[in-house]
Amino acid sequence: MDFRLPAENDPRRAVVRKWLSEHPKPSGRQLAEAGYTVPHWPKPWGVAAEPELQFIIDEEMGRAGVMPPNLINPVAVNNCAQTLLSHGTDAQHERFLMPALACEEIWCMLFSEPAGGSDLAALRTTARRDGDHYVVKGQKTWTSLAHKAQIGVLIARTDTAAPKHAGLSAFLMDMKSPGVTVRPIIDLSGCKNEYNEVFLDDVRVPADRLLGKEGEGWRIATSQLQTERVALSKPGAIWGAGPSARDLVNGLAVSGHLSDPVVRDEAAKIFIEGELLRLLAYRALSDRMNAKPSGPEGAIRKMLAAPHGQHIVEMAKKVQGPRGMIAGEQPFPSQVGSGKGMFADWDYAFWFSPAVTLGVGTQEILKNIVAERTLGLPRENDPTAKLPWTEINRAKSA
Amino acid sequence: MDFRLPAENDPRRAVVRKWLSEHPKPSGRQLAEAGYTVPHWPKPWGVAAEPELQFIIDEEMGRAGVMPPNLINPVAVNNCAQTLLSHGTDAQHERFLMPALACEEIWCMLFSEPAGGSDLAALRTTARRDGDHYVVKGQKTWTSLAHKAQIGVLIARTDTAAPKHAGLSAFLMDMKSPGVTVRPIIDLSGCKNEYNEVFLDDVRVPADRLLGKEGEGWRIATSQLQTERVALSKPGAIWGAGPSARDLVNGLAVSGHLSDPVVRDEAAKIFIEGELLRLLAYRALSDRMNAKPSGPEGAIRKMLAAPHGQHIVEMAKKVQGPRGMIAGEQPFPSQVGSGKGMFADWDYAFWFSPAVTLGVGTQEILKNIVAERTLGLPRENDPTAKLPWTEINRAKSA
Amino acid sequence: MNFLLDEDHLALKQSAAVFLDKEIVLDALLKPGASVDQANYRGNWEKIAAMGWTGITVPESYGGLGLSCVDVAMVLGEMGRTLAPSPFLGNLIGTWALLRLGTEEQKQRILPAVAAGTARLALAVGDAAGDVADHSRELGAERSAQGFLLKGARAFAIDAAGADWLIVDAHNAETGRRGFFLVDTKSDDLTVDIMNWRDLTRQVCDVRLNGCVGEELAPLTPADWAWVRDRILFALAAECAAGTQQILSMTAEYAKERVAFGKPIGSYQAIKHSLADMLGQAECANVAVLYAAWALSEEAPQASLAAAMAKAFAADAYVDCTHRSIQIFGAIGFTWEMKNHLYLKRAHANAELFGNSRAHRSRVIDLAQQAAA
Amino acid sequence: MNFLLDEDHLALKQSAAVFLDKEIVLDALLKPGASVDQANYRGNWEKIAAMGWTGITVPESYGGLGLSCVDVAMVLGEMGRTLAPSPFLGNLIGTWALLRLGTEEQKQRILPAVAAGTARLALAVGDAAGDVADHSRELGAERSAQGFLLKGARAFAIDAAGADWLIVDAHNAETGRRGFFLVDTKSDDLTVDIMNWRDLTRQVCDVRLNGCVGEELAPLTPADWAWVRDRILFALAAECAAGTQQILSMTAEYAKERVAFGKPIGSYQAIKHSLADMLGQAECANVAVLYAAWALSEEAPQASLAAAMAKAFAADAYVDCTHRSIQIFGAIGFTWEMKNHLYLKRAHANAELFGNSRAHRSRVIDLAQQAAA
Repeated sequence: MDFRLPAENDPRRAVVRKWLSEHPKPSGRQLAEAGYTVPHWPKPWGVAAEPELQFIIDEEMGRAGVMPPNLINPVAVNNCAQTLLSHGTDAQHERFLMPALACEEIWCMLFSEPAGGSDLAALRTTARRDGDHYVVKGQKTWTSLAHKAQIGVLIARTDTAAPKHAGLSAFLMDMKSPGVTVRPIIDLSGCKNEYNEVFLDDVRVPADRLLGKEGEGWRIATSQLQTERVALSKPGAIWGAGPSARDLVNGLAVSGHLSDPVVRDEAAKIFIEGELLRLLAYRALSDRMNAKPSGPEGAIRKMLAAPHGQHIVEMAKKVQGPRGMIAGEQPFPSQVGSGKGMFADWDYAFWFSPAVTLGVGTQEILKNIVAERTLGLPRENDPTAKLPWTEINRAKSA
Repeated sequence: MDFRLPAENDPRRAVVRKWLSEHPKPSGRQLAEAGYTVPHWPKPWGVAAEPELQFIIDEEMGRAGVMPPNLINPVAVNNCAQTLLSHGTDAQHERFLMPALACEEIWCMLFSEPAGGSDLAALRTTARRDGDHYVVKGQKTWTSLAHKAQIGVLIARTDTAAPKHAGLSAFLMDMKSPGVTVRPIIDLSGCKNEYNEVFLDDVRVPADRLLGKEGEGWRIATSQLQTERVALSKPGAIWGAGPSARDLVNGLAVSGHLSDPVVRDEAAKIFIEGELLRLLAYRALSDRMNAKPSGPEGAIRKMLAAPHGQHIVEMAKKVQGPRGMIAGEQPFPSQVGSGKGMFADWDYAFWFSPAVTLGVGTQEILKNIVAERTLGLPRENDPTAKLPWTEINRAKSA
Repeated sequence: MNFLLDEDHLALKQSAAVFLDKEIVLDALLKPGASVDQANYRGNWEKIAAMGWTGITVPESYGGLGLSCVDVAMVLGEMGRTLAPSPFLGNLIGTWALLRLGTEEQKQRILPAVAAGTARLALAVGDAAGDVADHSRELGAERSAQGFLLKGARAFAIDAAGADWLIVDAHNAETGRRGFFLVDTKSDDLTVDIMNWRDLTRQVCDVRLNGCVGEELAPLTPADWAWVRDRILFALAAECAAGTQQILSMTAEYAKERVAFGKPIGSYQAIKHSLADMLGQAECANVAVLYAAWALSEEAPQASLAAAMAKAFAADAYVDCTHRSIQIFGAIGFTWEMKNHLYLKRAHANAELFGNSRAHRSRVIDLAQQAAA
Repeated sequence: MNFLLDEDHLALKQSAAVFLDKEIVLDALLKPGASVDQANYRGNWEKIAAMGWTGITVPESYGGLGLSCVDVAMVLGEMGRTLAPSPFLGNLIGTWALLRLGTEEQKQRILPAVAAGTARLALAVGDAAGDVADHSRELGAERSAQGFLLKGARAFAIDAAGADWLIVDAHNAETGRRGFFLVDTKSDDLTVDIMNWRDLTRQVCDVRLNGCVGEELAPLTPADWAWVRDRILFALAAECAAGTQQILSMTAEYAKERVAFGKPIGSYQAIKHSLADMLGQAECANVAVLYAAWALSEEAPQASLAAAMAKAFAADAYVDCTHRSIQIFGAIGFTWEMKNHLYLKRAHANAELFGNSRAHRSRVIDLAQQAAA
């Protein structure tokens, strides 16, 4: 057992640094072609990097100021490219993979629907075969990056007579197709973040855009969500991004609040949680290094990380007093770091934070998953799981 | 609206004081005959007291140092006597009522069973008709006062083919009958409190001891439990008895802990909760005065009072530091009052406190009741509710 | 002893409910990009004035309704329930301040106009950090020929924009102590800006005084300020308790309708128990506010304690329940187009105004100890 | 970077588990009226000594196993899981103290006997309030012809009864500072009483010294005491983390078997979610302990921080999870005859020994700030 992270003089760093010095502002395609976009993939796509090398690549890219491709095109790089590789045809690989990894085509995931909520498989968007096309009708919501995306991974119902999980299929849909309308969702902070509603009015999707087989949609979608859960559990308050517990403690120290015993004790609890979450994240990396199956561990970390993140930003907001209710007002002097991106704004991160226990599985669903998969508790009964989908709908409207 | 409690010079006090001065150490029978045991009952049993007069009687008895009958014989006075009055025969009234109210016969309630838990109606004790007797076989647990009781209100299954709620009947069982064995339950503090296991081996109960009709057992039992819930929600930490939040604050003040800001803030939260629970209890009394139906309000107060009580004793234990782990060690100087009875011992109250969210309906069941009855949320589905009882058992053992 | 509301109170509450349900429409605030400008502050205020509530606490001798704090709780509760955007609260606070701190002449001059709805009062006592204790010297008063000249600033002044008279506290250079002053907002040496406040249903303002003239109020004792402060705390608590009850009702209704996995989400224990917890908080907040209302109406010895308890408890309950509400609504509850966030922001804002819950809890301990002694 | 345990560690853990599952029987403690006398302290200790664990941290040069804190975590974890009543912890703590604070001569004299299981050590540093900071003067040391004479008391000394040597801290009248002393328990001027401790699986003792002779240990620096203290905190945390995992497993199994309303109670969300929360705590406690074990083994700069975090987190987790366990078991879990209360009491006791979680959290803030600076 060894908790040390790869050292500064680790010889593996030299290779990465050399490449980055030769490519000071690498394009997405350069990164993808060098294998640094999905380093853990086998060649030619990646460099077959073991987790420590991945960690080194991430760190070195960060130092060189290179925006990581998995932040530019997260749905493609983190979630969907692997699925495309596993389930796609050769022609689909040829057409989609490199533009996705090179961040030349942004992807989005068309899964959640307004009526669905936690019951994702109950989705109502249909894809009806019509000659060599499918005709898609329905509405998606909470679609990250739909406003920037060229490609949408669509989950739609191709068989309405089958049980809800069985009737779904996945498609690689062109987001510029006629009939696709994207509307930003304004969250409670008043910001247009990256979420959208997507309206699908008789969108024609060529049949060769079917990903995998008809009926495999649920399996494809959920394997992607599981990847996402792991990716989302870093120590930053908002799904791994934004201020961390360390930032909070630094901020409270600089602003003089740590001398208040109540604040101090609360802050220490949050700091310890943050450190332990960091260790759990490293342990997950370590498990991958040791080729241990990952299991429901990502769900455990997200279950812990989401309220932890809320505590971080709530505590920062609380010490602001009434000034914290002024839009845009920050709790700490600007020298206190809080990462990059839109969640680096403490005030925005606070108002956004109710979402972290909602997005990508509510806290309730996560706790079910954790208890059922890790502890073997009985699964929540879903009386609609085996009904033909059409009958579920009839029961609801009755 | 008027939050004043009956004043010191309230004319109604004079009558009570006079009687108490004439009966300085009243026997149970004297209290019962004066109507002070169940003052809210009509004459001849009570004095038809409205709630304010009840409050006055309670206060004056407390001042005169008279142990209230509802603490001496709580099951009879608080829960069962009313049921006996409603459901009993004239002969049963004649035989049982006065000895119960006079505390000459202590009562207990034989309801909970080891295998039952929250699913009270699934109880397995059977009462088989045999001539002019019933023959009772089974085991009860958590029976308060069984070791002192002459009379046990037994809920047993007289019809095993009926659904679980429908097959139950209530009996007034003589606890001295052959076949009744009482064994104290030792709780985690190591104390014999007032709880017992009761083993019933072919106990013969005369048929004229049936209370109400066969099959009315569930209704009789649950109406008693509802009374109990109201009675249990006073501001003392342990089901209304023992130290209150005010005692806690006094203790923390005397012991110098209130100058610690963390303790101070926690203590203030608990103090406020305690005051609001006190107000809610008075409101319930006020509702009774105004003849408003009481509804699920008692369940709300118990839901709030149980964790409140745990917080009181946990906080006292916490400020003791490691000395609190020495058996019998008290947190505060002895001048800090904490009521009377066994729960006045802070240390014992702490170790007993896990039970307050378990007894008389677990916290989970109470929250279901509150949400379902007050907010109208859908009731928890019980798939065994309509099955014949014999089939439930078969399903379980399969 | 009678914890039930009298018929009069229930009738007042009922008429307020009917009026506000009809008049208060928040739709404009639920459009993206909306600000407090869309809240129809002025329109609502005119209708409220027509109800006669501008002088709700103004004694009848000055032309007002002369109602008690229990009555105020009825009206304010309904305003809190509907988030009614209007300067009702600011005017009410200003009225309490003038009633307790003004001279008889000042009251006779101003209160009849307030009661008639032709003049509006507001109180401005917060420093830049929102502190309302009496040691803030961010505003100073110096005696001059024209009266006291006020220089400095006050912040977090509820409904100061559009008020005709402001009551401010200032460090009186002459006495070295806190003094209260009446300022005519027509003065050129005064600017009032509406803050960029998260609670869009309320105007909270920055006030700058650049040497404008202030009229001294009556001499101040600590009990005078406590009298005003307790009423402000009660008023904020009354909004919180009613808002908590409202968000509970909205959320329970949603939980009955919204279906997941073939069942209403309200049948899942996680949701059900969270709603039960919310109900417990709502009940406690409600009784805390009524107790404070009664104690203030009666000028009972426990009035300060009751007001501090009510503000601390009800504000925390409101924050917690509005957060839970969004969790139970799920992602839709997190969008601008739903009302949930308006309640969430009101909850957070009320919790921070005039001292946070921890500060009041600390006072509760002191007050409880005094009462016990 | 490798967070997995090595084969050696896993093998040690496995052998400890097999041994303890076989040897530790708590049934006698579950009979009404049982006290720590029924815990089979002596019998268990003899078997543990036969395993060679008496000298687990004694360096090989003194005849011990010379194992690291990671190894200790394996053994202590299994002891914590099974609540194994024995003086293993007290002896381990005493050994650490002598290793760091003793002179070379003292170590050579005593440690081989400890390793061989023929002598036992214990540490006694708590004052009457359980404080282990260095300002307690309840025990004084004065130089005399025979050595230092120790007068006063120490409390909360783990496994002091039956130890052959005690290490105590005392106020050294000569230097005016804290000193550590070695005391032979055969002295007539020493009494050790087992306290009426709620945790029946452990002997925690009062020590009275009525002028008995103490042998001075090596001169002390603050870092020396910190070294010992950090290991004690880690050891208590290791018991807590393993106990948390064990109570989680017991409770999850019960929730699968116990049926209410026709379903296992583990299928109800309230129970299921509580178990998920327990699992999250168990995972965090476990990683906290392993991190502290590694940092202490490596004498890494973050060792004090890691030990403080582990004690604070794991103790709180243990208290919370043992309480939840009783709630999930229901009334039966509240009885003396079930094991739940033994875990509950161990949890509370460990949380209070050697500083409570809040005290360690306060240190965490300081240590984190120092690390960042």
